[in-house]
Amino acid sequence: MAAMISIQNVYKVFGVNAKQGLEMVLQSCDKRKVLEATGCSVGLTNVSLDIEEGEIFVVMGLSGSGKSTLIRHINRLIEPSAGAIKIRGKDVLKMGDAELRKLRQTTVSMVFQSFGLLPHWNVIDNAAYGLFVSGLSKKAARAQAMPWLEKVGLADYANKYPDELSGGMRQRVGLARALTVNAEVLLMDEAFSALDPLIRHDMQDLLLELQRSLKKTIVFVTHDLDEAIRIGARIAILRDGELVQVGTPQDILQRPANDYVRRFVDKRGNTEVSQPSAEVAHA
Amino acid sequence: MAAMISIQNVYKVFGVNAKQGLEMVLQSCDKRKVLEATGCSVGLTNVSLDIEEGEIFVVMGLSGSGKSTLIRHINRLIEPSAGAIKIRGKDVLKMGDAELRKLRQTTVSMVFQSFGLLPHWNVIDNAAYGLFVSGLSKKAARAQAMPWLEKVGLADYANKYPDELSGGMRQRVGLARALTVNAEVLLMDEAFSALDPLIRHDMQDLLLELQRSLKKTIVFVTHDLDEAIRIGARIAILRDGELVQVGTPQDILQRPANDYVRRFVDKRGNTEVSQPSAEVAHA
Amino acid sequence: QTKPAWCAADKPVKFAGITWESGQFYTELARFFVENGFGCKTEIVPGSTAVTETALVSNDLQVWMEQWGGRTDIIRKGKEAGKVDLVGSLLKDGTVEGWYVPEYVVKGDAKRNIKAVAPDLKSVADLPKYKDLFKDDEDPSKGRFLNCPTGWDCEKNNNQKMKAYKLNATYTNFKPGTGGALDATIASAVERGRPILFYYWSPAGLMGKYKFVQLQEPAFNEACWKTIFGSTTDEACGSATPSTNLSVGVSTPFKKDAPEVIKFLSALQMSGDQLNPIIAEMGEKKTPAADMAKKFVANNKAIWSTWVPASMVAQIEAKAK
Amino acid sequence: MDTSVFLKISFADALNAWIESIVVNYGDFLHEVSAFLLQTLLVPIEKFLIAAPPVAVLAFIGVVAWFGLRRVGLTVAFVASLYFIGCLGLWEKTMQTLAIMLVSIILCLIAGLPIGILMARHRWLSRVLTPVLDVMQTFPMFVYMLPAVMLFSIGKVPAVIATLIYSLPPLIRLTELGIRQVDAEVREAATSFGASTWQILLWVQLPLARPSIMAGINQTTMMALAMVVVASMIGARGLGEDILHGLTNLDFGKGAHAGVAVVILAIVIDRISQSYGLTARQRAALSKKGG
Amino acid sequence: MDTSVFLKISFADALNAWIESIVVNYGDFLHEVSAFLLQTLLVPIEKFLIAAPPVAVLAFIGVVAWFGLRRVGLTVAFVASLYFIGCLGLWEKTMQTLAIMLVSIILCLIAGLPIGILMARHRWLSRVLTPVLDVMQTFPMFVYMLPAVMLFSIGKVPAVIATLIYSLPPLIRLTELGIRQVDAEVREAATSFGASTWQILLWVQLPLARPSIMAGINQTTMMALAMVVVASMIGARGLGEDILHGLTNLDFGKGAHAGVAVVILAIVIDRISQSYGLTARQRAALSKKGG
Ligand SMILES: Nc1ncnc2c1ncn2[C@@H]1O[C@H](COP(=O)(O)OP(=O)(O)OP(=O)(O)O)[C@@H](O)[C@H]1O
Ligand SMILES: Nc1ncnc2c1ncn2[C@@H]1O[C@H](COP(=O)(O)OP(=O)(O)OP(=O)(O)O)[C@@H](O)[C@H]1O
Ligand SMILES: [Mg+2]
Ligand SMILES: [Mg+2]
Repeated sequence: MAAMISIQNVYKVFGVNAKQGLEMVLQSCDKRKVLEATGCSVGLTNVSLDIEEGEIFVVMGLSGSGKSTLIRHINRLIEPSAGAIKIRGKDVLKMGDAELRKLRQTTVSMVFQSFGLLPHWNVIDNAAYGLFVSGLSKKAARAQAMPWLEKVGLADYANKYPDELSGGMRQRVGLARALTVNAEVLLMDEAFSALDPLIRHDMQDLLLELQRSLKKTIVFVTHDLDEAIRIGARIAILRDGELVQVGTPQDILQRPANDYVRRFVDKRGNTEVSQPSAEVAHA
Repeated sequence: MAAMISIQNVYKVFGVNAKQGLEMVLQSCDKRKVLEATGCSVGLTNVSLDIEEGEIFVVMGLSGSGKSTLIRHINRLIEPSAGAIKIRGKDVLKMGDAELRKLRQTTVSMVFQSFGLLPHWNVIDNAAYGLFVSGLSKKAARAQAMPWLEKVGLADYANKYPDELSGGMRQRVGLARALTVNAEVLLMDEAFSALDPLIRHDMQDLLLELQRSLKKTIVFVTHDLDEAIRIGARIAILRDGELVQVGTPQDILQRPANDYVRRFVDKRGNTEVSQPSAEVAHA
Repeated sequence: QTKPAWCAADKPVKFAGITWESGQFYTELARFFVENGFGCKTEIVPGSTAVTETALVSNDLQVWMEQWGGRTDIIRKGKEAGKVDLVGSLLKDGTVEGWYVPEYVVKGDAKRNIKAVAPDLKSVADLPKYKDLFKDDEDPSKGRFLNCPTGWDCEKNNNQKMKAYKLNATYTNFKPGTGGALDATIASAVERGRPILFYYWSPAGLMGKYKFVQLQEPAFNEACWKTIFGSTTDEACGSATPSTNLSVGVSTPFKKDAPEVIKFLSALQMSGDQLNPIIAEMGEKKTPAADMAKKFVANNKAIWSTWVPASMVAQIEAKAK
Repeated sequence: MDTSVFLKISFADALNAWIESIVVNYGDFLHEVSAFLLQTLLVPIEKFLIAAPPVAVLAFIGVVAWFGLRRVGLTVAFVASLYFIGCLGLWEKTMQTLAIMLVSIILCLIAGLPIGILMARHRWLSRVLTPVLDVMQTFPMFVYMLPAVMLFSIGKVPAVIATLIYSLPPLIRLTELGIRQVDAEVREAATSFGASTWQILLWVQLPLARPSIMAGINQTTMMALAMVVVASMIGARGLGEDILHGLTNLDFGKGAHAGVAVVILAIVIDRISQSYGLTARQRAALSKKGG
Repeated sequence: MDTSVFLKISFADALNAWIESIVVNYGDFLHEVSAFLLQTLLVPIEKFLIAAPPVAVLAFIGVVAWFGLRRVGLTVAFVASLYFIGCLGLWEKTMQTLAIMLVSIILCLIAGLPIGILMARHRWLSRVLTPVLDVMQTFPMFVYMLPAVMLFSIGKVPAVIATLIYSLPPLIRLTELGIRQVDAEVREAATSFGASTWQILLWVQLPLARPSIMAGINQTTMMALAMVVVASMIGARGLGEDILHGLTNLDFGKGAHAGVAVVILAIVIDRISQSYGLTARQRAALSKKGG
């Protein structure tokens, strides 16, 4: 059986001179050089990945290493500069408009790093948005969204507007919105980053529960190694758009592929002071 | 000597019927009741705090518990419904326009949870914004901002615009902007939430260094208990707008004031599954 | 030849810019003499009729050629207040105003293959019979009479005539708003060979361009005219519009300071036969009015030499070459 | 000034000849179209407004205003101002003007919104149509007014055409602007749930472009009402007649009466249409404030 | 229709008497003011434009356009269109119109931006001025045209006044709209660094309101150019004269020549002014694309 999500040799270069940039990348120039020479940011470099059905797949990496770019490719919010993306063996890039809409409505839903709520809709309507889209009546959609709002602890705020919420509350509205549609694949881009440890823990439980009982496939971007280890079946680590290592938490912790990964996982509970690393200086 | 920042019996109620809401709060109705009865969100309830010069003061609490609201009061981005805020003994609420501007330019600078970058300015100009405001020439300001951009690892992106950056990169621009002005007080609202462990660690070091060498006073909102313990001299814990406990990390860890705090700090490294708590369900 | 006091004070003589052809011609003709004969500086100030008339009353303009005996209230009020005066008589036989239909409506036009649709239409009294011919699109049960532009004296006169000729039951009194709209409607009908009933006047460019037939009205009658002109009575009785004097409007201060020019303007007169070909040429060949005026002066010394002092004739003649 | 550097070009005669040939060849047909529009659309609306008892019209407008505004005070003020127009003796003319304006504004909405939306969606269309809008707004209507009369007969039809040409562009432009300004992140998130183009349009783009679109509707209303006099210049009955009359007879008073009526009409139409553009949230805030 | 429900009210006579008294009492003074403005502002600009050799004017406009647009093709196209106006024999009249339009548009900018900014800042001012703007846009200028001529004498000054009254409102409205739409979070962050009202205005509000303000400038330009004919109706020389002439003599061709000149002028002024409103970023993107 084909993997649920299969990403094959994907490249992404942003910018006006993207073509030129891509050529440099293909000649394996590094991200920084490309930026200097063409003004293009390299998002992804030759990334290939298979994500199986029902697994929670965690993506980690430095800030700016291409995690959001990668996850956005899966539902084709970004067109790759080169490469192919397949969901259940179907090439997402070759889908027509209707097919792509269908995919997004039923198969893949997403939580955005910057929330992406509709500012003119109140919380319950935002949460029900995906159901509205799929053609459910307003009333039915709201009724279906309400339990999820309760799950994320925002039932009392159903009639408030996004600008009346705190950052973490907005994030939870985005979470509820993605969960309501009951899609098979969940793309979660730092979906818990604005949450406190208590709620975060509950949300992690919720995810694990979903994955266990409903066999959801979840692609989860996070910066929190504890979180990654707790929920991730496999963890991928990106660096400057390149995939550095993919493996079980065990693998990653015990057999880091290189120094970069080692330092990444070393930070766990590590509290001694260190000098800014070369990596950081031009991430 | 007076405390650097002194917050005295501050209440904040949001909404059209704020007056009515405040009355209910003063009669010690709880947040949820007020919301149901008046549609007002309670931001803060009778919060009093003293923050000393040169200390890193960490604020924690559930999502929506009033952390951002509290920190925004310090530089009077929000007017309290009741109470007083003093910086070095001076009442911020009684300041005239010019005095308040002076305070914000030189004494207090802030990193926003939602970044608040100027979308039409590039990274270096955003970083230099505070210096522009204080009247420095464009050239001088940019020159002064550049080292800070380097410190946060974005020197290569100086000419990019915010919409060309990843979430964490935007956050670091906000960080650089706040650091460039070299203010005595830094208000940091989940300033590291979008950063990966490596960069985050470096940034924590940077803060500690600043505090040590330049005696900066830092008010730091975070959800990461490790972070709080690592950098905080004292930690305050909020719940539904009320201050539940203030103390050294030691205090908090070993002598939690109540069950809520205990559960908050318990989560540290705790990976067993638990049911969503009552707290969470209507935070 | 001494300059008039007005011009000696170095003030320009400002003429109202008239937009129709005969008016433009008269204006340029007068300017030619005022500049070359009397040595004044002149200017033409454009504007809509109401605006330039208002400016004449307040002496912002000095000369308004081709005034239709005070067609509008502005000049009449100004005259009553002593701020303007009307002098001269530009057209020998005066003006003609009346109700018209295109010639082909009555006689047909063999060349364009148009049959005469109303061979018996002679006078306004025949109109009720032909109401379907002049059908009003907005109210197809009636005919349409195209009145004079809104607000002019002729519009009010025609309102009364509608009553006098008892046409209100069979015709709508359609006000075209502006002269241009009236012209366009007539031109469109004529180009398409359609019947149309309208008010018009002469001298006018359109009169030379197309052939119209004037409908007979009861002969001019002083008593009845009083029920038409300046009246709103319901008991109007019919009367043709009397011929009016085509005069020159001048501001009082100018009149006082340039009597020589006033004398010239009072003498300036042409006959319809002289004027009509000029208008026709302007319309067809789009010759600028100034060129036409110069050409006229060059070729018609006999006519204009009576307008100016003898001492000026040679000088004018020289400038016209 | 020496203008000898310029070549001599003129298309005036060719244009005149061309228009004449159009009049000759298509004039009859267009006159019939025009008569048809008159009979089926413009005249019935006008007749209805004039025939209805003023009290009924006032009451109807009051109800419409109240549903939009939900403020008693404003509604009363609007009805009172319209009553005031009646007191000036201009009721019938106002209804004539109102008929033309309603038709024009509604046609503007029907045409303007979709065009603006399409222009926001397709850059090439925007490139092609922007100069057309420029021409519509600046090519002086006094030039095409008379050809329009020759083609469509004098009266209401060319008046509506001229009003449309002149007052449509601001709505189109501001609709396009509003939609283009919609936050890309919100739009992306909305797309990610598989929304169709229509859903995105109705749920995201139009609501978020609302302030801009409402400004466009406001400008279109204002421009249309500013055309009242021009409409009367080509034979449309209504308030413009009185203004032309006042103009040629130095009777500002009469013109001012009609002018005041136009302004009242403009403000009432604008405020009512704007009120129907309020969001649920704004409406709730309003009804909480004003009792 | 029964209009007996209406009381009889008329302020016409009172108004006429009032205007007359104003003319008698202040007419001379205002005429002098008007003459002063003419002599110091309008006439010199016009004289300069007319006296300058057309080639110099064309070259100057070309340079200005190039600095704004940075596109050779467009610049050439604009200069060529202006040259084309000269070929139509309308150079002098175009310069006369240009003089009035430049003055009007610049005065609009000087007045409109600050008023719009203040209206965005103060709700009460917005409440007070919005109806005034409505009146400015819809009260028919044909009503106040004659009083204006009586007060300020015939010619350029009342023409500029009428143009200002009519074309100022869109700029004010869209400036207000743009500033009100600025994201509250960005504004808050900008404030938090102690920026003064001016700094917020210049660095945050105006740049972020830019698209809306530029649309306002565009509309103001369009409206001003749409007033060319009216300006000539009240005695300003220029392209409007030819249009009026075409109107009374059924000579569309002549009117169309002038109309084309007006459109070209409008587009050139608009595109150049818009190009100076581009951001550094847009400019960079442009110069990368178009060589
Ligand atoms: N502008 C506002 N209007 C109405 N309510 C508000 C507003 N800002 C905050 N609130 C309310 O105040 C309460 C506290 O919000 P605050 O942003 O301070 O939370 P927080 O502790 O920062 O949460 P988070 O960790 O999610 O950022 C919340 O209930 C929120 O709904
Ligand atoms: N729209 C865009 N235009 C230009 N460059 C972009 C764009 N989006 C992303 N990039 C660039 O692509 C690279 C990867 O960005 P991405 O958002 O995927 O990072 P990330 O791993 O999600 O980082 P973070 O943890 O900070 O969110 C960055 O260098 C960024 O500057
Ligand atoms: Mg990201
Ligand atoms: Mg917060």
